[in-house]
Amino acid sequence: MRVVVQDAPFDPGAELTAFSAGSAGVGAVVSFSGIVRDDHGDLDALEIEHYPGMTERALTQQAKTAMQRFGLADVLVIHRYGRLAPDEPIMMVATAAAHRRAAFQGSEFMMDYLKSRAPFWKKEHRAGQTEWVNAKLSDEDALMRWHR
Amino acid sequence: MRVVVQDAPFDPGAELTAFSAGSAGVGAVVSFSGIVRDDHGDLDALEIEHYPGMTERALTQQAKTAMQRFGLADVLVIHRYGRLAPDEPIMMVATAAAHRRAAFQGSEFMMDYLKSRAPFWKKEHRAGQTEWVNAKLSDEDALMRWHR
Amino acid sequence: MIEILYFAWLRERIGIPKETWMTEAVTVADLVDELRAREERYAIAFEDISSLRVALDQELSSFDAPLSGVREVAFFPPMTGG
Amino acid sequence: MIEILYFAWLRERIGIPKETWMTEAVTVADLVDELRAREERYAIAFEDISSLRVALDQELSSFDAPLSGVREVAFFPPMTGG
Repeated sequence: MRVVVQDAPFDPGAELTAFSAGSAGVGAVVSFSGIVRDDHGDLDALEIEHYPGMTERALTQQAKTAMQRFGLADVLVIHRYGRLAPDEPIMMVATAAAHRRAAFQGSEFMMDYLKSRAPFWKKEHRAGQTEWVNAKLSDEDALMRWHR
Repeated sequence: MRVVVQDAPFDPGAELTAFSAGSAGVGAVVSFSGIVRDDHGDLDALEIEHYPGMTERALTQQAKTAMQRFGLADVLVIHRYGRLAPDEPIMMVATAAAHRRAAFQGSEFMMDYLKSRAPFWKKEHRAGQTEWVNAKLSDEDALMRWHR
Repeated sequence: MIEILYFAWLRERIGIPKETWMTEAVTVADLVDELRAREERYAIAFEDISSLRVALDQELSSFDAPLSGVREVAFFPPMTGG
Repeated sequence: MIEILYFAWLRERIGIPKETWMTEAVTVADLVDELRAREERYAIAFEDISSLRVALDQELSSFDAPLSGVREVAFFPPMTGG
């Protein structure tokens, strides 16, 4: 299990290669990467604030929960903070398991959690203006489906 | 959209990097890779037979269906045939979309399809013996959930 | 004249990957009956068609489908890709 | 004495990322009342606590939770990671 919170850029493909190499014996690896989108062509940067200490703690705890709940062989979480440009990767999650269903579910579970329970906040910079991104109700709903 | 059926090995991480670079403007990329498992420590090789012509055709058709159904920006499918060693990647699927749910669903849909509708057959080589892998009822069930 | 292809254990049981066959069969099931009548290895291979799948001109189809206009018929066990 | 942390727009409205505060508050809600009474920027920032979240010693918690034994309280808007 590996949880990384960093301001430096990273390459999801290279991380996937390293993660897979470290997961001998598994049959299925799923990865998710989230990328800075510029829907209106006017985004200068996405700024990500986080809560040092709590972030690592919360992500580690959730990765452990995912490992146990879905019987995963391994979990990787990388999340950036600081100032990011459009098309840069923001974060990635990868899960390794014997079978595909567990790997998919583990990654979706991690993502739904990350979106609304890990202490990150996004601020958009557009044409000299800044605006905090609002939490989406749909993200809260997505998380609720895991509560049995 | 890219569909590749090949006997040569491939690196899912490198393919993910190339796929992501080609998908500017998307917010979410999901990848799945399937790897040769050796559960009992006695697998010499996994042999994969396919139906040249129909394979490419079936995968391309399904990738188009996935693009449309889930509003994907891009889909990648790579599937090997021939003789593979334990821990070698068998295949991968990657999907790019604006949001995570579509990217996850697109990849799961492609995988469920691939497992029981694309013309591939696996044969296990163990200690000089060979055995064709039986189709799993659970794979058929997995596919059925997409039939609305 | 149609081209018939066999895959996986069906190919192994019949002993060839493909052959050309002159047929009067109206449906896939009729063609299977013709093949079964040829030789025992066909009769054995096609004993239980519920464990087999068929593709007509590279599209998955069913055993009651008509053969009219079809050039390539493929028989194989359930697929195990991915 | 507890450490209070603010994040995102809450941090910007209050104007500082953290501060140490001497409190007699029994619950988080009591602490919020104390802060609101200090200065208008606090009153405005904490106007609607339904739009805020709280963590006690780096664990998500709720506004009716007791503060006893807590060293670090963090207030912030709903999270938007991923």
